[in-house]
Amino acid sequence: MSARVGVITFPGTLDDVDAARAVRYAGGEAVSLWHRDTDLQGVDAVVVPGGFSYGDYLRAGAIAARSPVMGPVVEAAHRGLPVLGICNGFQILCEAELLPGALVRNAGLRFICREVRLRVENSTTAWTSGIAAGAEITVPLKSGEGRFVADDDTLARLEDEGRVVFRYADPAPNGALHDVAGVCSDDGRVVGLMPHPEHAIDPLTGPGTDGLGLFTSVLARLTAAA
Amino acid sequence: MARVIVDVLPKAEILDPQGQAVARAMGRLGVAGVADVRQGKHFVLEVDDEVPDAELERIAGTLLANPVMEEWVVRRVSDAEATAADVPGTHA
Amino acid sequence: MARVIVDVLPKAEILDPQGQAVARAMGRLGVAGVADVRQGKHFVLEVDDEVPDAELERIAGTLLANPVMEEWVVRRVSDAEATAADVPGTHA
Amino acid sequence: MTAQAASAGSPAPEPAPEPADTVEVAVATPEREQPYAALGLRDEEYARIREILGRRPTDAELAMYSVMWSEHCSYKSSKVHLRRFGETTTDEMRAHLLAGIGENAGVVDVGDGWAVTFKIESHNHPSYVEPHQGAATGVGGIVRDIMAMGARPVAVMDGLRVGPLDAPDTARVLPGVVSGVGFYGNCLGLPNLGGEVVFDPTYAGNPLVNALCVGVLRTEDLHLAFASGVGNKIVLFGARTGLDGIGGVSVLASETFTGSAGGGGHKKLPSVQVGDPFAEKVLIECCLELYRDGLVVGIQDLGGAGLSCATSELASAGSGGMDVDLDAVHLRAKDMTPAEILSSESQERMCAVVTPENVDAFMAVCERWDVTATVIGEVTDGENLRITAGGNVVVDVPPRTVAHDGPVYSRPLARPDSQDELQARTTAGLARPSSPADLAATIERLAASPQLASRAWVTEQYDRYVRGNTAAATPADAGVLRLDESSDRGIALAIDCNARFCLLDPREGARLALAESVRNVAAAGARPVAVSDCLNFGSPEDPGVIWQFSEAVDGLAQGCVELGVPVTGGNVSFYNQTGTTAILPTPVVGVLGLVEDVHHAVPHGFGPDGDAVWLLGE
Ligand SMILES: Nc1ncnc2c1ncn2[C@@H]1O[C@H](COP(=O)(O)OP(=O)(O)O)[C@@H](O)[C@H]1O
Repeated sequence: MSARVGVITFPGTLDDVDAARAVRYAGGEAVSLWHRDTDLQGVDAVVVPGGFSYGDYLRAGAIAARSPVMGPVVEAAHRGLPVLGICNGFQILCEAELLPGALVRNAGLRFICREVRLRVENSTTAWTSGIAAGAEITVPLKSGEGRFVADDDTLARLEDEGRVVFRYADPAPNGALHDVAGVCSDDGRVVGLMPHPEHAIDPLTGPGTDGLGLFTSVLARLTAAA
Repeated sequence: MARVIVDVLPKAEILDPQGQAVARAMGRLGVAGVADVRQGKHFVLEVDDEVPDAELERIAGTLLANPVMEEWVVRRVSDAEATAADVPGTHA
Repeated sequence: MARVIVDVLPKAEILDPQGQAVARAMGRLGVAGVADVRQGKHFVLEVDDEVPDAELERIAGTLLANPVMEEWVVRRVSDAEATAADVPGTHA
Repeated sequence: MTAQAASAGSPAPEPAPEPADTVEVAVATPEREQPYAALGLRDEEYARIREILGRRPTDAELAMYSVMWSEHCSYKSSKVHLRRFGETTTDEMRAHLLAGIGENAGVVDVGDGWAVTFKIESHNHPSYVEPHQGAATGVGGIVRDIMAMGARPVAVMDGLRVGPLDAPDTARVLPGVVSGVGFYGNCLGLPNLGGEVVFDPTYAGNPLVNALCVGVLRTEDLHLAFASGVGNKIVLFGARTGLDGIGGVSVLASETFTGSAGGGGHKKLPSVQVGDPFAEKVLIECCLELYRDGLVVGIQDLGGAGLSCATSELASAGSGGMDVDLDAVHLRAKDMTPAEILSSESQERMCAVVTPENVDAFMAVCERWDVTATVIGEVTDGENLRITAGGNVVVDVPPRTVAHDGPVYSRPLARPDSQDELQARTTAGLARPSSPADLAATIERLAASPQLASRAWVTEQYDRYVRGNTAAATPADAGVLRLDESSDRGIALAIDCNARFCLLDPREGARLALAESVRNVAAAGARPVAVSDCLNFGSPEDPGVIWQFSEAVDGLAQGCVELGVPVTGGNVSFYNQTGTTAILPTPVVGVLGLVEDVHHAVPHGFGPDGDAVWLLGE
């Protein structure tokens, strides 16, 4: 039986169809979860997809992080459920304090849609275990509030503990500190990144298939554990 | 050096989707008693003492606010006030 | 009903590109004497009189500001002050 | 230090509004003077309204007629010309059309039960006043047009024309417009497939923002706007109604309010409309769920002319009459008059016709998406559109007279005398580069020209990946989109216009715009099947401009016959001028093409090493 991966839809979520497609392409079953749900339907992992939940009003991710479905997500994440936050999903996970730091307005003050190269710095997380450490992947970045910031202590801790999972291979286009594109929780099961691996799963519609690795990684681990 | 605060708000007659979204979020989060929210911008400027009020007004009305959609207030704050209240402190 | 103002600013150690962009624009426009600009958010809430200060702090620190990167100040404004200054008027 | 603040903070007490002008009052006071001229109606148009009604119109009726009979809504100066598109379209060209000119947008049958609908619209003036919000709400408006066809909006494109890059105001207009298009489209999750950025001095005081939206639907979901079925309910849903865009109608208020012009009795009117793309995104998903569940009989978007347009068009397209109660409308501003409610152009609203037994289910879907919805009326067996407020009848009109039987003008047209001189100025006398160094300098100048430079600064602000169906976007000549993951079928889209050609010869220029757009679509490997246009011109009261317009329509119609693709819809924008100087005649042409298999669409640029390069044509 293939693993079941929940994909959450908040009002204003946009990339839920893409995330669900990526799960399917990787061989999993995508289960849609609704922001008002208080039950995760027994899924084996959760993707919090990109978009503009609640219009990004107030702060990107701030309102969604406080919606009903996030209660059980936070709880399950603390018990080890693999969770991936992409773009707005990353912002939501930071606002929900599942991941450290915050994502603020791009240094150039403009929305950036561009294909970027990322270096995979940690290939032991739930979502990168199938990718070779140091590998470079190309995926689209598309965000206006994608600059990762954290205080010096937090940054130092993230670096020391190898929790910077993805780094922009070229200088961060959004001014992210330490060129951080994605980070993980201390157990490596919750991962968030600004660029969009789910848009790089088919050469027809994206830069290639580099993004698929995140989804196959988690599914391989889930089926191995089952 | 003087500290000058410029607060900018969308004009009352203009739709403020951000403020409305925040107000609705409060309701969902079980925050009671907040009837309305409006969201604008807050600028803190460090300004030479010589800069006249008229110049501050001009800066506010041409650079900080969009007069087509926004209203604003300019105020100089004294040093005492600045440290007491207008230098935001983190409140736990 | 009371009017409550919450001003939110990025923490001093966090790069504030919006404030810097404004500061640079001033230079280009020949505005002299402004040494520094920081940009944050300005919220105006209409709140029931019963809502206690602690609750307002909670709203500010858990929803309106993100303690990871922002600082904030909450203040109640009296009616008089509200009309005199905090209801921005358009300045020509 | 802020002297004005104190006075602004203590507004003069508002005088209570007088009771609304009702039909009863109108009958009793036939002589009351009405500010019809200030509302843009001519003497004979006002007389015509009185003749239709057999009495003077109420304020609310006058507001409705004036907005619906405006150039923008009634096409009164362009109708006689636009007819030629329909007249020249053959049955063969029409073979794949499920809906054509006259609907919100043309709909093309693309096979396997799929249909595609697309349209271009302008939002020129608002984008000059407030570039970001103007462009944003322009995107919002065209997207609602597409939703009203029963389709899921799937992509946008934008054609932008501004003053020279170094003109002082371009630094305000262009970045604002681009951020507005991006802000709204990105937030809706609509990939941007391409567009244009053109610089010319005539656009310096009058930029053009033309937005295209394309939608996909199952043929059985085609929802045409109509309100048949006695007892069916009229539901207004989406954003609340505010004072947006009712500047013109405020003259009615100043008549009935005691305050004199500029006095304390005036409401503050917003000078710009603010877009709320989040509200629109939610509205899209809500509408799609309503369509899927079969809960909608007819639907209409609220754009320019707001409820005036939606109610009169729904009613006149149906078989019966309609009753509407304005007291049920959710308002954002206090004390709005019936005329103001009917004319409000608040964004992100839709109006649906729903059978009584489906109202509860309809409301449940709206609740699921946190969309405000209210029943504001119902279809009656009468003939008139009757609107009440505060229990009084304020509108009682035959709806067709508002929506369709507006004035039609054959404006005088004349080829400008200057045209000969313009055409005589050929390139023959221009200096040619005479040395390799000259040639190099010329190439450098061309490469550095804003007209030809990379558009990455613009296109990097637009999401082109969202929803995962974009097979080609910038820098391709045409965007290519897979219709649905379950099939390989796709569409290609391009928009083009060289307005300098159109100035030299509007007829040939329009044909060339069509030809370029068709070529771009064909070069992507698609079969061109339909055209939508956005005709941007100066004042129709200028005989030279109307001549340009007429020529351009002829050229486009002729080209469409030659190429066998029909015009399925579009938009006319007149009065684009700074002072008395009109913009270049700018008939922007969008072409839709079909791709059997997106995997075989032809990519942009050279292929692998060793491929032969062929030049086709003369
Ligand atoms: N306003 C715009 N919005 C979206 N895409 C645009 C816009 N302007 C230009 N583009 C895209 O940038 C690319 C280059 O545009 P342009 O220089 O006009 O190309 P060409 O001259 O080949 O038509 C094209 O893919 C075009 O669709």
